[in-house]
Amino acid sequence: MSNFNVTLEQFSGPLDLMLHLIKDKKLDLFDLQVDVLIDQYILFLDSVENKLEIATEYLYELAALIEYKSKKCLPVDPKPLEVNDYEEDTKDQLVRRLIEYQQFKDISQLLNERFLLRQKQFEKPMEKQILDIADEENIRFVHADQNDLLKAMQKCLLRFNYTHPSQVKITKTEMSIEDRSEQMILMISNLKEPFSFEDMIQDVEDRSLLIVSFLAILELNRRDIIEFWVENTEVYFRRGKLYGLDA
Amino acid sequence: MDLTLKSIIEGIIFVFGEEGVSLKQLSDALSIEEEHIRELLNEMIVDYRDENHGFELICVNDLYKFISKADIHDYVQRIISLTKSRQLSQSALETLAIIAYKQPITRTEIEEIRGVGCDMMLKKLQAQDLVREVGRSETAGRPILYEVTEEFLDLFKLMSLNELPNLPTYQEESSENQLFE
Amino acid sequence: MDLTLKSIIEGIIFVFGEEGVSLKQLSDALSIEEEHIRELLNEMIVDYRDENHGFELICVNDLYKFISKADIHDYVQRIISLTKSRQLSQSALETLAIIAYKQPITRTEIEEIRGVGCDMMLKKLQAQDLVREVGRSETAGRPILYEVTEEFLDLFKLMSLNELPNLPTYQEESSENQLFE
Repeated sequence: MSNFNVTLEQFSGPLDLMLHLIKDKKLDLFDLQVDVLIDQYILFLDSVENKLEIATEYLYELAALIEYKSKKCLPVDPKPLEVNDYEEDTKDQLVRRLIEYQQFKDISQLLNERFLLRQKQFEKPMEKQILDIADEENIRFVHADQNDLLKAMQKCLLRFNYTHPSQVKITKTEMSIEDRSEQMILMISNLKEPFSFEDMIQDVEDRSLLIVSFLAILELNRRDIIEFWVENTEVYFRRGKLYGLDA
Repeated sequence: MDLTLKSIIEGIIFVFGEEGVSLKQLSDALSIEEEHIRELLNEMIVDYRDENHGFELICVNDLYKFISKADIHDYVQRIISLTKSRQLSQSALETLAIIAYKQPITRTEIEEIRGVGCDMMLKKLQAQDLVREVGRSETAGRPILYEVTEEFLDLFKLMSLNELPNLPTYQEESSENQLFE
Repeated sequence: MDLTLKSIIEGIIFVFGEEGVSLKQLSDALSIEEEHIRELLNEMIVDYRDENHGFELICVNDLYKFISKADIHDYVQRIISLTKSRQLSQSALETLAIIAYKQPITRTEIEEIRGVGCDMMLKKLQAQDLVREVGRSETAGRPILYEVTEEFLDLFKLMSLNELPNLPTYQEESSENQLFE
């Protein structure tokens, strides 16, 4: 029997799952064999390991499908009109829903392409001269909305996440402890022993690089590439016993 | 030197940056009627699309602004390290699509189409300013109606909802191929 | 469509706005030697001077940036004076929002979040009485701490900062992850 390599999280809802099953079993959506779909759907939900994870929506659709199936299994009613109507109704309704859902699923993909493209396009901030002009004109701010404030903050945070760490310091802040360690190994080859902490951080211009440097020094010490000792509250460094040997 | 009309417009739009500038503002500043400015702007939208410009002109929610072309992204990335760009989840996209095509729409109507509850999703989309409440339906219980915002238009680079691509239609004949490709 | 080299440079300079971008950054981003880029930039400086552009290319402190032409100023002034109710600019809003949500806060901290300098902006907001100095941080250099004023609360019709709408939690856990995964 079919082996499900997919998990519930991959679907955005029961209809999404059903569409997957229909596609997987090559069923014809316009002439849907509802029985096959129901069996597959049940089989899939059965295969979900932790039953508690199944969201109510999936169970709700399951219940509807089972109800449909059970009606079909009932012996044919001498006056079958109502039952047949009901069956047709349910099936047509399901197909209609699946088709409509597929429409939005397809269009979401199209929208996503637009979204991803737009994400790559940047705006530039307003020129500061506008503020100067507003000052000259002595224009006071009259309209302001709390939601504008919230939106502004959200925009900031999103951009912060997007561009962090911020532009100017990029090259420095981006440096990893490993890279910095390598850099320092090269650098201390030119230093006369003993050397000081200041000697090792002479190229540091900002705080984040300072922190990375400090961590790199600890790392180099751990790897016995440098050693340090303290004399009269002053810290002195020299090349360690594995300096130049450590790959 | 006298700037051409288009270059004056270019300069003004440039100055306002991400804030954008409206047709009316341009018309007032230049003392030229809106219809004429609109024609020029439409020409400019086409002009900036060619390979001789690193940015393009867009109009979102009646505000005109320049945005850099998508091709520029990778170069900028080499100068400042941009982290991974935002991604919209499938559920968020579906919910937004349904609202955009059917607005104003109630929560229940969205849930009927998607087959799943979307209470939380609506709250998140509202918090992101992509969706907003727009009144109440006249039906029983007077449920809240939702619509997409200007921010939504900008996110998908749409001038207006009229620019949304048509919903696909599937034909019965070649059903299989049409639906699943 | 392949952008020309000049239009890629145009796009990059556009994105960096008032911050500007250096010859070295452009050369690194394009993997083209500085000498060649410099020639192009010199040509571009001349190109943008003509009447078909509303802004020009300048190089200040080795940073290349676009600035609007002098003629544009009057038009921008007209737009601003005609705008009866001046909205706070996006930059002003962002700076105010950061201070309101994070106060007391230093200038450097604000700049870290916004990603751009805000020295001038802080001065303007202080002049507008929307922000004030409130002491000094205990950290190295003892930088000035800023907070919002009563005028700010008034402008946003807030009784107190407690009334600020809650920020959705981004970086952490659920909400953002689900929407923007």
